[in-house]
Amino acid sequence: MNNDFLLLMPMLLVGIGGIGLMIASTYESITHERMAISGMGLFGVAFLFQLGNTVAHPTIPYEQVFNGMLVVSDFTRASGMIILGCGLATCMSAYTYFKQNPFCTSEFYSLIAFSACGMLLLTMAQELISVFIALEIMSLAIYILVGYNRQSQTATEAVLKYLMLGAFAGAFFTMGAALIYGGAGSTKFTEISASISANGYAGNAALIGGSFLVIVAFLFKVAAFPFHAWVTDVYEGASTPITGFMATALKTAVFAVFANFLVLNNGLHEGWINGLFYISILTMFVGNLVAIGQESLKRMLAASGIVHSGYLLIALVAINTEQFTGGVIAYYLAAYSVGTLGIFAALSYLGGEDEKRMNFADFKGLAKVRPYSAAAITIFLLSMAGIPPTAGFMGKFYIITSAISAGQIALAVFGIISSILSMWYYLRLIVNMYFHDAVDTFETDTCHKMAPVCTMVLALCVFAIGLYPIII
Amino acid sequence: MIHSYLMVSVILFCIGMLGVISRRNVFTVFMSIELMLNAANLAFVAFSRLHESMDGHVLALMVMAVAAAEAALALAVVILLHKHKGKLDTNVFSLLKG
Amino acid sequence: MFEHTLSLMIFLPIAAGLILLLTPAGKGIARVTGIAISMAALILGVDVFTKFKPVGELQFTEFIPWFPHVGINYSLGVDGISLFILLAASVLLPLVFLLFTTKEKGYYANLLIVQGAMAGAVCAADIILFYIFWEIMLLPVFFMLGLYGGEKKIAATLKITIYTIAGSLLMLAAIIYLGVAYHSQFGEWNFAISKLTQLDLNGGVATLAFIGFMIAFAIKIPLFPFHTWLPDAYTEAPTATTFVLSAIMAKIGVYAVIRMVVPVFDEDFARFALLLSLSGVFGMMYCGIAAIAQNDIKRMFAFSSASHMGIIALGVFTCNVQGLTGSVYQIIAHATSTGVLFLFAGIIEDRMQTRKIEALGGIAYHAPVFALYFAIALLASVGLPGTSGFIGEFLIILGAVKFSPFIGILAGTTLIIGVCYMLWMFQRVFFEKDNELTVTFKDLTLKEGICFLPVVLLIIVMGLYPQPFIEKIEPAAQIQLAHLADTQHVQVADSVNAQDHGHLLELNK
Amino acid sequence: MENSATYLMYIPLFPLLGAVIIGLMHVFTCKRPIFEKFYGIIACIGPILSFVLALRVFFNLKGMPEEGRYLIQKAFTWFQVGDLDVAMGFLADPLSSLMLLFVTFIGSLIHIYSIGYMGGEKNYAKFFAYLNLFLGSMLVLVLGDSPVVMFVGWEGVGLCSYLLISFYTTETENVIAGNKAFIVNRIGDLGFVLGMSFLFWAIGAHGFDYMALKANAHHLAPGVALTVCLLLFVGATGKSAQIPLYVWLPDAMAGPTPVSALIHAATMVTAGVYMVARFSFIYAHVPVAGSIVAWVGILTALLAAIFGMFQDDIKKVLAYSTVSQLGYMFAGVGVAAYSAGIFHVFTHAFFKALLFLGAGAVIYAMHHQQNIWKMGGLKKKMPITYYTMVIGALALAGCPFFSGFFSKDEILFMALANGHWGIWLVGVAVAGMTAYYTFRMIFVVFHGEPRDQHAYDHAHEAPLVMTLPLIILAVGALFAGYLNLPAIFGGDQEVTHWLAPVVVEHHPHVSKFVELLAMCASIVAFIIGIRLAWQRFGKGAEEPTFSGFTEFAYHKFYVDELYDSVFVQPYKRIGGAIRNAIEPNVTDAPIKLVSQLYMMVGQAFKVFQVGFVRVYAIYMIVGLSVMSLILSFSLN
Amino acid sequence: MVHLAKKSIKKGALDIMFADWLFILFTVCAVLGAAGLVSFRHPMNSAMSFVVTLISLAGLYALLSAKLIFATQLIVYAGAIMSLIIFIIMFLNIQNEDLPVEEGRLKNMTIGAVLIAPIGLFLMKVVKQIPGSDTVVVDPNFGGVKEVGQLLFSKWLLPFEIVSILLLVALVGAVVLAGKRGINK
Repeated sequence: MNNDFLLLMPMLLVGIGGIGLMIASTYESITHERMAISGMGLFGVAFLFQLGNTVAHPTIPYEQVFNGMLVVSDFTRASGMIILGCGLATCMSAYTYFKQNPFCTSEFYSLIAFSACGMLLLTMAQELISVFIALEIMSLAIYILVGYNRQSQTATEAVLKYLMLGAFAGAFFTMGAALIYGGAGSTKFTEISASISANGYAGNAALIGGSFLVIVAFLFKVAAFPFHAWVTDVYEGASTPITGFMATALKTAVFAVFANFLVLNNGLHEGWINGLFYISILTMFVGNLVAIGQESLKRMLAASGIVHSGYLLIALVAINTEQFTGGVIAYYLAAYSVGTLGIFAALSYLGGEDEKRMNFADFKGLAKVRPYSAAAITIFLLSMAGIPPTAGFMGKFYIITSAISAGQIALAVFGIISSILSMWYYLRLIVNMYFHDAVDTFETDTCHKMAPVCTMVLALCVFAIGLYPIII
Repeated sequence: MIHSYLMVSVILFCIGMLGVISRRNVFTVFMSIELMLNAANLAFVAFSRLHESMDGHVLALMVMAVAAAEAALALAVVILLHKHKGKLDTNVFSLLKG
Repeated sequence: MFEHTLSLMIFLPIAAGLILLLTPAGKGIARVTGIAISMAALILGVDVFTKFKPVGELQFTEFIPWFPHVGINYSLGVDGISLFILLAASVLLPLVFLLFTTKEKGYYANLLIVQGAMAGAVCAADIILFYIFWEIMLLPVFFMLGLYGGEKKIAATLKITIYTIAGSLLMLAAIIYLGVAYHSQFGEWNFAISKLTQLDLNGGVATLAFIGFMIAFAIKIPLFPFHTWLPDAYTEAPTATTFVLSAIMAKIGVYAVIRMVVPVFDEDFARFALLLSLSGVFGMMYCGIAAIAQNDIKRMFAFSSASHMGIIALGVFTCNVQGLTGSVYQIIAHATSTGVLFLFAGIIEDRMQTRKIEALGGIAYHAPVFALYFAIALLASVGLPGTSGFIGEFLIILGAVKFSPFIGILAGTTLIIGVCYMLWMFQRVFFEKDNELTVTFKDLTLKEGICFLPVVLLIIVMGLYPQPFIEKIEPAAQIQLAHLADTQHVQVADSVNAQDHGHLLELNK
Repeated sequence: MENSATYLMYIPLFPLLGAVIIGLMHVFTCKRPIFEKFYGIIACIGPILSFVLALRVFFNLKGMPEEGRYLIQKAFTWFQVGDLDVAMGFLADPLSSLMLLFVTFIGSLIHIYSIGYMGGEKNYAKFFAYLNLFLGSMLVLVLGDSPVVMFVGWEGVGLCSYLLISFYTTETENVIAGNKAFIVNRIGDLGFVLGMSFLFWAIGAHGFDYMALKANAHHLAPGVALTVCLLLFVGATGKSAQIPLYVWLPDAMAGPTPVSALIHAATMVTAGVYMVARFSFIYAHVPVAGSIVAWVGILTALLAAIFGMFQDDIKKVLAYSTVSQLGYMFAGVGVAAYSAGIFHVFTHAFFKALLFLGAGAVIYAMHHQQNIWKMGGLKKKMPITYYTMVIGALALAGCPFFSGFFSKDEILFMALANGHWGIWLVGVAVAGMTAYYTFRMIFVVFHGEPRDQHAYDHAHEAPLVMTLPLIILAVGALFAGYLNLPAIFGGDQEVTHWLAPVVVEHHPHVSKFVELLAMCASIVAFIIGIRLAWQRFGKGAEEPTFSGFTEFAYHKFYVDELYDSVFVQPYKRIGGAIRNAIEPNVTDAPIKLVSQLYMMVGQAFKVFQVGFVRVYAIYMIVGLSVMSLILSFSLN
Repeated sequence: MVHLAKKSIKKGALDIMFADWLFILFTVCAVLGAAGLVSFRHPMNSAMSFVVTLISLAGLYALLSAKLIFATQLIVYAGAIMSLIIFIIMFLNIQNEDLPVEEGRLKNMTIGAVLIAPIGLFLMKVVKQIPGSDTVVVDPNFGGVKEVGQLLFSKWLLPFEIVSILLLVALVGAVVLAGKRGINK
């Protein structure tokens, strides 16, 4: 049991830390700067703990805790590290962001901690209702964070849309869980798997229907087609650090649980290969189509997030349920997260007061005024576009390798075509930043270097991950 | 006989969906979602009866808790919306689009 | 000189470029750094050249495991084919630093990075490593074109970038397919080019992969229907970028075909060789004819360059050692002739502020040295015997005639087409009456004259005494073709039998 | 290695070095000319040294046994790829040594002449650099031991021809004439290169020099041999201005007159004949090819003679006569009378150079007036020029016992002897026409009354440096024919015997009667021609007007215009079409279309992001419905 | 339903027949309540209608021997949550003009029904294919507070624990979003 708790320590740390922060926030005297620092410390410690765990117990594939409701594997640990890293970076960007957009209250950081706690649970959860609750912890915290700026109509609208559709999707999840419970007699992954092995999957209508609804809920959370429409609006309405957080950490957590769910039985995975095949293709293409016409960076990034979900779905189609390590998915998520978070961190401080700079046109000539920021953004964009030697390239490389290894040549080709389609809107920002003359002076609150530092560190991470990918 | 309970559950679930997609009133929409959760709960309990295991009951309890939390949050959002626009129409909120 | 000469040649410029970009260095420092680093690379290149033994295998190899679990390694090496592209880059780039004194820091830094990346691409012995450098190569071009280009630079930048990235992504898919195929055939992951040549590829997917590769390279070279990015990019780009693009980067496309496509996809290559060579030869004719109608001197050279690339590519597609050797030789010759012509066009643009051919005239009377240099480069470019251009062109035509007499005859028209537009341009720019604009034309300064002298001499030396170069190229060319040897015979016989000259080959047995 | 001769390479090297030295000196001093006077002298050194070496070669060869009469120098391996092994090698055998001799001899003379002719010209040095470069290239062409090395010289002389034709670069027409020459030559070169390629793949694997090729020539299949012969002949028509590629030569007269004499009369244009003779070992295999060559040659001779009769420009008259004479030479080599052809090359070099230099002297005297209808009566003013030119004209017209008579007659006789009586007939007619137009020119220029009094008053005899070469050449034009005196006149055909080891020909035995008859026919034609010319122009005549056929001929059958509208204009128009229509609308169109479509679809897709949350829910439901439908079907 | 009822009659057990009648009653109430929920214009009416559904559902839980759930449904759902909702509706003092004008409500619902039909049919099909068991009698303790409680605190400890975090988040959320620091900051 000792060992188990050690493995869960990061999650517990974040959960308890979140409660602590919440309590601390009741004191008026504690400013949000201190809260931000504490949040960073919390995530930092948890991250290091997770890292230590990974290094110290590298070979334990499955460690069951809490009656088999939670499982720790290399994959969950890697996802956990990504989530904790995202939390850390978000705290750092938020620190600077709230200097220019003063609507922060101290609860902000506790909510981030709670949502991270939910995400960590989600990665490890091996039981549908635990998944549901973890999903809701995460989602509720994110809903609140999205609508945090109460004065802003757009933020309110975003939270309305997100909450309404999220709850709608949650309802599908519960119905799906119910049907799976009906079909398999249990909601625990191991028992579902055993039931499928014993009775088969194809003939079990309740399992098919149940897994359908559960997967729909997951697809909603990762904004796959046709459940993608909310994502641009919500990303645009949310404040920038939060957008970054939900674009990365949330996606990581959901993909982790999605993968865990799909690999629980070969029959289940096989049954969904065809469906996911089409969904991933449609997701990539629809994401690109949405992204092309966007003028706002956040919306473009939201749409590109849809495309990246499509790539990850390729990986899900291509996973081998027998020898699943999740390395490909975790790596891609890490690469994607670093890139996306980096841009959002940069936007957090470049956006200025009331996020006045959010459109492509607003960033004309950035390179002439702030060359380092422009360079960092360029690196992130190149990583997202998959240009070597960035992390995004290796991510794409692994995805396509896994697709071709699994015999999904068509999927690989569609993935490539989709990246060609996506090139324009990534390059467009680079072109705007570099090849136009500056009209804006890009003055920002320069005393608080936290977000710039975060941006630079992430830019380095892009190369670090790209050149030395630690595949678990 | 469990089938009939399940069918009731499905019917309620569908009515809930219908409420979500056909109504613009925020309250109605949220209550429709609650209805869907209840439908799921009914399914849990029915299956629990089918399998003669009480796990379903526990699951239903959990769902209720989640529903409660969600409802609390939803109501908070409704209040926020009302403060902004004084309306409960979801269509009023379409600043973000394109 | 050092144990890791090649690595040094790759990473010294890249590191210097990055450092320049990251530090607030002035343009003076940037230029001096550029000169120093490119000179260092030149010295290293000469060192490699002198120590290079005329055998076909890779030399100066370096090997460091990188991602062993997927078989990607940091592995370098040069053979006779890559050696000369490497050398062309090292010899020609110092020129750029020496000649263009007023550019910004980023310009020099990007040039350094592109130099390193190009060296990397030609030295890479691992296909993924190659791909990485291949893509890195594009980025400095993107920035140089977009930042320092002409009026329509952004459109041209986007066009070239998206075009080439689209191609290379298809290549990436094909590369991965190769890796996966190797894994399934030999049970281990490996992306070393030499290993991939052992693959037994057949079936539709292999053909698709072949097409993926070929599209990427066809765009880079560019082969006929994929050339449309070239005139815009070459015209809008600043001189040095055009120079780099035409003199070296386009050649890496051909190099890649020789290095990867020919030995790996032997069957598909032999199958498509006829089509590809038609594309090469047609592109040569098409671009050559298009060149004559251009008003803009740079755009004319752009089409001329595309035309030459068609013939260079054709040399590869002829599947015989003469064609292939000629192709590699022509690569160097073209780098020294057309590449230098682009620099000259840049000089004209700098001094006259125009590139319109009509606006010029009579430059020869005011700048005899310049005219002499220009004429030598021009004659090499039209393949006059005694200059470097002839050897390559002759070998290619020779190879093409063996491959298919029909294509050989079409290829021969390059002798006529090239000379038409070049002479007409020369007439209108250097001869005829001078005007108010061109009377002010200053001849090359002493420094410029000395800078260009080695290249101009090289053109002549390579025309008169090519054997030291060819003896290094030929063994490597033989090795690249070794895989093709069996399939090639059948294919060529097929293609020739339709002609009247089928017995030519029988005689040759 | 008894046949190796390490000095061969110096023969072309001397003029080439001269070219480099003069060229560099010129480039660096052209702004402030300081060595102007010396350039001419420096330039003459190279050719004279080469001539001396050529003599040495000749005597070396002469001292060798007839079968082994060749000298070889392989300077270095030029390039070697696979089976292709090309050395930078030089070969001196009777054929090339003969060429060497007169090329260097006439070359030297013309260099000397040029010192006078070009005196005071701008770019004096450049001229000599080009001239030296030309001579060097020509010597490479002659000495090259393999087709590839020959091709180096071949293209080199083409380049120099271009440079010298467009020597007065400020005049657009001259440059265009130069371009025309280069491009038309290039068309021929295409044939040469392809011919070489075919030849290599057929028999070149065991050595690609002439010795090896000759040794392996019997392996050639007839079809291949024919192809190779015809392709090589295409090369020859380009360089030697035969139908259909003769059009550049008359325009080439835009260059300075010494150039016309040296390049476009005496040496370069005969390279094609030399090449056919060089490849006689292949042509001998395929008589069909020879016939084609001969017919093309004789038709060219006819056509050019027709054109020559109506020209106004003194140099154009000579140019067409050159084309015509070249036609004879091809007729000669075509009917396998290689030695006769080469012999005509040899004699032609003397008298045509003489005529050109004479014409140059006239032009020089008339201050660059070239229209013969502006001259007249110059006999009194320029006696030396007049008499030397008359000698040249007689030689050209085939007056008995002048050099041209022997060589031309030999060709015609061989044609007849080998059964090509059609060629003979045309040849005789052309001989008459030659006499007509040559003397038309002489009479109009030198006889009668001056037509332009002002110019006439200022006319004067050329300086010694120009007249001396005229006199030397006149001597040559008189007596060169006796080197190959046919047996019928008691000679023993020295040249034919000299060339016998190299060229593959056979001498049919024909009766003396036929030979005499043929000779008589030529003489009759000559007399008719010269008499007609005297009747019309002997007493001075006004510029004629043309109508009907004569006008057609005056305009050279509109061949230039035809070529322009069939080849040049369409070429430019296609280029323009590519630039204006195809590039933007066809090749670039798909790209533009794709990018526009891309943007359009992107914009259109924004419609779906309506911003109403209910609509988003409907999307979800629609998606779910579709998936449910699919799943329903899969659930039995 | 009738078919089911007949089947029960055949079994001959009176209470079972009675249970069937109850089932029908609750079902009808639940469905009617749900229909009211989605069709009433004023949210107050919808809410009241929803309460009917919730109570009927409680009845159905009872019929399924889920005693604890029956109680919780009444107390938590019908009691607490619905009170909250109604309270908020009243608190916002919604006037008629605040409500969205939904003139094409019927049309919308028809179209919606058509869209939903495939999902509903699919779920029906799924439900039909579930292997039914006709076990009528269960352990009397089934669904009792103690039994469920034991399960909750042993096997289902983790979800139970994390629900607390969920509620905490909801709490914080309500404070943040609708707390007194409000919009006028």
